[in-house]
Amino acid sequence: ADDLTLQLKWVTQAQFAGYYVAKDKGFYEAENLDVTIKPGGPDIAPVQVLAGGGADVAVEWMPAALAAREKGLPIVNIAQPFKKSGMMLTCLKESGIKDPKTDFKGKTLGVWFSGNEYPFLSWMSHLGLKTDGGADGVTVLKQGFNVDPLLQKQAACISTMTYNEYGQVLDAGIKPEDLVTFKYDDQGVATLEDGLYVLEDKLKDPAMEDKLARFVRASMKGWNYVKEHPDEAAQIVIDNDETGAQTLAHQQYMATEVAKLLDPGSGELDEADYKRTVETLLAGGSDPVISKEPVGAFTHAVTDLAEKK
Amino acid sequence: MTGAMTGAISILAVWLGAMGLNGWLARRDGPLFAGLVAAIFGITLLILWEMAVRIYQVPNVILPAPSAIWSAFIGNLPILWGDFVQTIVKGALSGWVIGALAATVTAIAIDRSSFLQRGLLPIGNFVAALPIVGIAPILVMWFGFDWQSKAAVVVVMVFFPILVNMVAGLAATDQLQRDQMKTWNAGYWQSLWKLRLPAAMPFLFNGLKITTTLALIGAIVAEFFGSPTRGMGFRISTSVGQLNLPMVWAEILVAAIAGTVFYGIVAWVEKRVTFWHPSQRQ
Amino acid sequence: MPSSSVIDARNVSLTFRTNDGPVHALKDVDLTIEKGDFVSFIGPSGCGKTTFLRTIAALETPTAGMVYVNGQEADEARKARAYGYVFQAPGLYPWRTIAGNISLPLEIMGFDKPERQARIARVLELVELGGFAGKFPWQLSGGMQQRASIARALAFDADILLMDEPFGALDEIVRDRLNAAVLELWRKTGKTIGFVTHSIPEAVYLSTKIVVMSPRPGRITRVIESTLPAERPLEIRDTPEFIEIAQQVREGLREGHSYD
Amino acid sequence: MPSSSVIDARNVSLTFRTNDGPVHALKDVDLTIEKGDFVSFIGPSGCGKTTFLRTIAALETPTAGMVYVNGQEADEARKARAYGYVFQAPGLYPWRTIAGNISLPLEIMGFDKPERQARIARVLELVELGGFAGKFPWQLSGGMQQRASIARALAFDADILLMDEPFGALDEIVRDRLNAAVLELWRKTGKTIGFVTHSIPEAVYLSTKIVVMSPRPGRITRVIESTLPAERPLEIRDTPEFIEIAQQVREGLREGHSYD
Amino acid sequence: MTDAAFARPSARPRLSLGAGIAQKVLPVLTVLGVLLVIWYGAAVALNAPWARDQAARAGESLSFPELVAATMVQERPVLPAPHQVAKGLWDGLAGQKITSKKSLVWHGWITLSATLAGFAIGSLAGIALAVGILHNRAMDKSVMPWAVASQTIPILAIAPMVIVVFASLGITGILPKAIIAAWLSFFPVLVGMVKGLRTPDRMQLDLMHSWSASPAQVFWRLRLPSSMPYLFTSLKVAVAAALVGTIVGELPAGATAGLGARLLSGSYYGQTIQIWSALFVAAGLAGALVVVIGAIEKLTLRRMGLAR
Ligand SMILES: Nc1ncnc2c1ncn2[C@@H]1O[C@H](COP(=O)(O)OP(=O)(O)OP(=O)(O)O)[C@@H](O)[C@H]1O
Ligand SMILES: Nc1ncnc2c1ncn2[C@@H]1O[C@H](COP(=O)(O)OP(=O)(O)OP(=O)(O)O)[C@@H](O)[C@H]1O
Ligand SMILES: Cc1ncc(C[n+]2csc(CCO)c2C)c(N)n1
Ligand SMILES: [Mg+2]
Ligand SMILES: [Mg+2]
Repeated sequence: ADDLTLQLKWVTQAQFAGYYVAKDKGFYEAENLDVTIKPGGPDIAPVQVLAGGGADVAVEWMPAALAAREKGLPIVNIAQPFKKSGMMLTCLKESGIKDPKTDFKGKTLGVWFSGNEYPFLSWMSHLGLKTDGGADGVTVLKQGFNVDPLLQKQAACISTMTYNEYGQVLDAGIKPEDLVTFKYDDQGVATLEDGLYVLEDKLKDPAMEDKLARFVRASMKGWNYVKEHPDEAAQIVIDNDETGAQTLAHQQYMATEVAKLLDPGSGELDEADYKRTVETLLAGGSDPVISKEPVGAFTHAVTDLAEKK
Repeated sequence: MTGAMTGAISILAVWLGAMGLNGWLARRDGPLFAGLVAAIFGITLLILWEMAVRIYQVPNVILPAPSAIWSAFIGNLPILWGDFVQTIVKGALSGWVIGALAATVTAIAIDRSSFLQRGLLPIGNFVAALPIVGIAPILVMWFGFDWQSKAAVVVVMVFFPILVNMVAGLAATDQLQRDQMKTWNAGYWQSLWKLRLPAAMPFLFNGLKITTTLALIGAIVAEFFGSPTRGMGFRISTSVGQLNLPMVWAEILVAAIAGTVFYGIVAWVEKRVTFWHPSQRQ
Repeated sequence: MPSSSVIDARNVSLTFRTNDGPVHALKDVDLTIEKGDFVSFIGPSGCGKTTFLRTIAALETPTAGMVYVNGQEADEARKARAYGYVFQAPGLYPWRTIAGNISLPLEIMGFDKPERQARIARVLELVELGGFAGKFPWQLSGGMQQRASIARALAFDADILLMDEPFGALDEIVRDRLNAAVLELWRKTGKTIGFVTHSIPEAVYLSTKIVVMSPRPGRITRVIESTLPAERPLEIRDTPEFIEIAQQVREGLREGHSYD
Repeated sequence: MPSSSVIDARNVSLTFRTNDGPVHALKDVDLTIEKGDFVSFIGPSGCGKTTFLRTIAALETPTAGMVYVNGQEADEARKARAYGYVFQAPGLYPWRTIAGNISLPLEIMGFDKPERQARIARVLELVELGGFAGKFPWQLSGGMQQRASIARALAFDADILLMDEPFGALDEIVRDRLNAAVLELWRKTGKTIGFVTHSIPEAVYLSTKIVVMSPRPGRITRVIESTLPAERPLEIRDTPEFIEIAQQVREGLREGHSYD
Repeated sequence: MTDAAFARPSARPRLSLGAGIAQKVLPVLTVLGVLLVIWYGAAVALNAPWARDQAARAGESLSFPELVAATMVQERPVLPAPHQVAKGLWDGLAGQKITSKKSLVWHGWITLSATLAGFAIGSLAGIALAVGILHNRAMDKSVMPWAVASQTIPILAIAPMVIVVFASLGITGILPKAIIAAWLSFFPVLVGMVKGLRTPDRMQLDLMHSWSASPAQVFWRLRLPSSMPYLFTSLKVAVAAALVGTIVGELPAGATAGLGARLLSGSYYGQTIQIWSALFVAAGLAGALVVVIGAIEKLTLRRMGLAR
């Protein structure tokens, strides 16, 4: 079988259920692939791992990928299983925030950094809010790994994913009616999240291209399975979690929520979504995430090939 | 002959040349030469690094060349300065001072009472051995996002090494000296102040020197677990995410310079304070 | 019941436990020393002189018997700072200059600064180390270190002075002068002095009472009372009386060595 | 050009730099010692005896002048393990037993185990420490430590023996016996010995040559050749010849002390 | 040192074995008791705001006993109460098969093995460098500043890169973690040993010199023995550092297994009890390692006749 290594963006969780299912259910094997899945972590930059040769394919968010491309690292999107953005800002109702346009000023907001801050920064520049802590802007906190800042009221709002941190906030005992949420999707600043990326020169090799096509095909099969059997998928994730820290309930929640973001098709990148992402990122005001329209940042070649057979 | 081979050979040649020069220089005397030897050693490493990056075309996002790091350093001085103040001056230094004082006082308390010695030391060992990566999130939760939580992490980190050294140091007097104190019927505080503390100084400084660098690491690492949008740890993790590796290394450079200076100052003070110790008299 | 003597050792025994069996350093030692006595201890190396002096100073606790000093238990007397002690090794603190070393017990006993300086100057003069106040111990010769440590014990003027071979490392001439100085001090101040030495003439010249010890286990074999007058010029050493006492001491010592 | 003498010091000066100015420990010292000489150094405390002995042993480097040992530079001779050295303080290693301490130089010089054990037993007997092989230094009295350190220097049988006040802490009787033993050793083996002492009788009794030194700066004021025969019973100390030489030494010493 | 040879421990009677143990355990228990009380107090104080908030959201108000009770049983407390941690520990240590991924024994073992490997590499490197500094003037003058600089590199920042670089060289598993552990632990040993090896005083060195001992002999027979007190204090600091290094190395290693991964994943999901349990196991490991080294120290020093 052909070896292939996949670098995840984050730790083993249902966010990546499609890949674990494909591996566990033998979808990869059926495509004559032997896939190694490497979990990520807070300080793993998946594209860096790609550049270092530690993996063949990486799961990454598009803003970070495009930024890396502009830095001179030629990575290319080969498939985009996630169609919708799951990111949102979750605020306590008692903070009095109702409308982003007027109420953020002077508030403390929790944000993920390490390459995940781009969507937030674009949004703020859309709103015309400064992020340097001055009185006429917002105070930004580098948010740690969890939702504590909200629970401890160290921040008025924190970044959450619909499928993960939001659930944790609810789990912690806060009722949805005590919360106000702003989805990036609804604010018109959505950027594409978990896509599959490879180094550009890999695509030049037809054998590799074929291997990638088989990989994408099997992965999408996995994702479709997740959509239909979220609970089973959650169990598979639990089985693959070496830390033994995940709880089945939370992974089931996550699998269900993730399913809502999926593009059920071939995994082909929708150019309109891509355009919207690029525009959002380019419109970053004085400090845009990327400064010029990227070229060749994605390809349909792999998904096309995957659909052929 | 392949490019890689010639590359390896030229790198080796530079290394051997520099080390030869150093060996020769080291045999001369004088502080000037001492500085020179250290400098040549470092410069050689930098040249080798630059050569390796260029010859093997290491991608910038894996390992940037020293020249790229230097230009990032020069180009971002105001940011670097702000980060330095936030992390090192506010976080590391204040935490180190508090931690060192706390450890010294605890060591004395432990030493004073054999009950505490038998009760606190094992538990102290245990508590102080809590790894920072574990306590940092908790301390951030308790002390907030700003530098106070970083200082708290530093306190916990430097406490144990200084405590261990100080306890050993307080026990480092010899019987004759203690007998003398006894014949003068020196009070506890007198013999502490006039005999045990001076005798403990070489050990204390051992601990202080080790912890200078620990303090920096602690303050920087704690920022990974939540911070305002400035500070060296914040900048490093953000820049890694942005694949701005030269900036990462510029921050590391700042840390290295600060750490070396910090260590140097402590070592200098040690020389003044423990001038009488045989290790300083050679 | 404690007596009125300054030092009263009753049936003192002391056994050290070591990795290869017990060492009986002292066995049934009885001795009284009256106020103003100058007592020398003499005996073969390893016979227990240092141990006995340490026991008087409450630095060792006897395994049997009792020592009273000034009518109190020895440890009480130590706490009352009843004595100055010169150890067999100089034991100077390396981080203090010579003056600083002499100053140390004075600081501990709460003398004020001018007083300390006056005393330091005086005792340094006495042991002929005038110019060395500012030197560190490792910059002094062995004999000079020994003298510095004597100066330290003299500086705070205790009523009892215990000295363990204080002049061992000194040349004859300095030694003569220091002998005379100690004798002078003793006569003027009426101190009680316990003095370990290996020199028979020194013991005879200085003492009112010479205690001869023998080893394994350490015990007192003879106590020789000196008949010499309190006023003793150096020439006294050539008188028949002196030579007679010295002869007694020598005999006592021989007996002690008889075990081999 | 090095001479054929065993030790040849030419114009040796040595100045220590200290925190408060230079100390001139030796100034223009000239001395030759022939093979088989037994040379004693005597002089007031702090006059530079130890420093001079250390210079001969290449433990100090003179600031001016040269020392030749066995026709080589002193440091070469040191490397050739030309001498055994007894320091003024015992300097035993606290983590080794007495036997272990004596064994140390033997190990370093590569003696095999049975040989080491034989030598250790022999020298311990010589210094009368037979039963103490297994004890640690701090379990011995001061004098016993000093004897152990002498045993250590004797164990490896160097041709030159440098001893810095080896018998300072010993009682007269042991001292007499050890004096006799050293003399015996010297006569039998023809070693060259440099010996620092403060005792005039000891110097006269042992030496073929007595070097009297005076302090600040340390220099040699007299060199007295002994006319006593090589064979010296203890009673020789009562002969007029002996007393005459002792008198000369005493005068030399007085001169040295004349500075004050 | 010169005078140390004259020093003598006085003849003080030894304690009987039983009394000795009682003397050891009692103080520990007392201090533990005090700590527990403080801990419970802190747990109540820190967890109270959340309990009050929850009650307020539900429109209730809590009496003090109710409040205390509420602070003891939260699922994600700010500070878990001791019995919660104890339960977490018990579940993790004894409640699982030790091969289970939920077993703290399993994670602890993974961390311990990397720690020991790193500690061994690190302390050997530290000693080797110290020896080099002692015997080679070029090293004496050049190594120390760079060793210091090396320690100021924030290891957590470059650990991912180290792992990436090693992975691209095909080195995975325990070794990268062990190297990070070694990186942190060599420094205390280096500093301590440089000091310790320079501790012998002039007379002791002169003796060696007078015997024309080779540098190796001076090292083995004088410098090394007299550096022992320094060595052991350094080693104690170094094992603790090695453990920290391993845990740091486990974070970016893809957070798969080990106490570090456990801590981190506990963090992601705000499971304070899991964090604290892992933390206690880690601290227990470090504590045990320190105790083991302490015991070796006692044994060695006693055999050397140096222990008092
Ligand atoms: N390391 C040193 N630094 C500074 N001065 C020193 C040092 N060693 C010795 N001296 C000085 O050199 C002089 C000679 O010292 P040395 O030890 O040779 O005397 P000595 O004749 O052996 O005396 P003693 O009989 O008391 O042992 C003294 O004044 C001493 O203070
Ligand atoms: N701490 C100790 N542990 C074991 N034995 C000891 C200890 N201290 C002394 N001894 C032993 O006790 C005996 C008496 O020792 P002490 O020091 O009193 O002799 P000393 O008469 O002062 O001899 P010197 O004239 O040589 O100084 C010796 O045999 C010695 O070995
Ligand atoms: C410190 C830190 N926190 C969050 C993220 C962002 N992130 C990456 S994947 C993912 C999915 C859901 O958990 C999220 C939120 C990060 N990179 N680093
Ligand atoms: Mg004695
Ligand atoms: Mg001398």
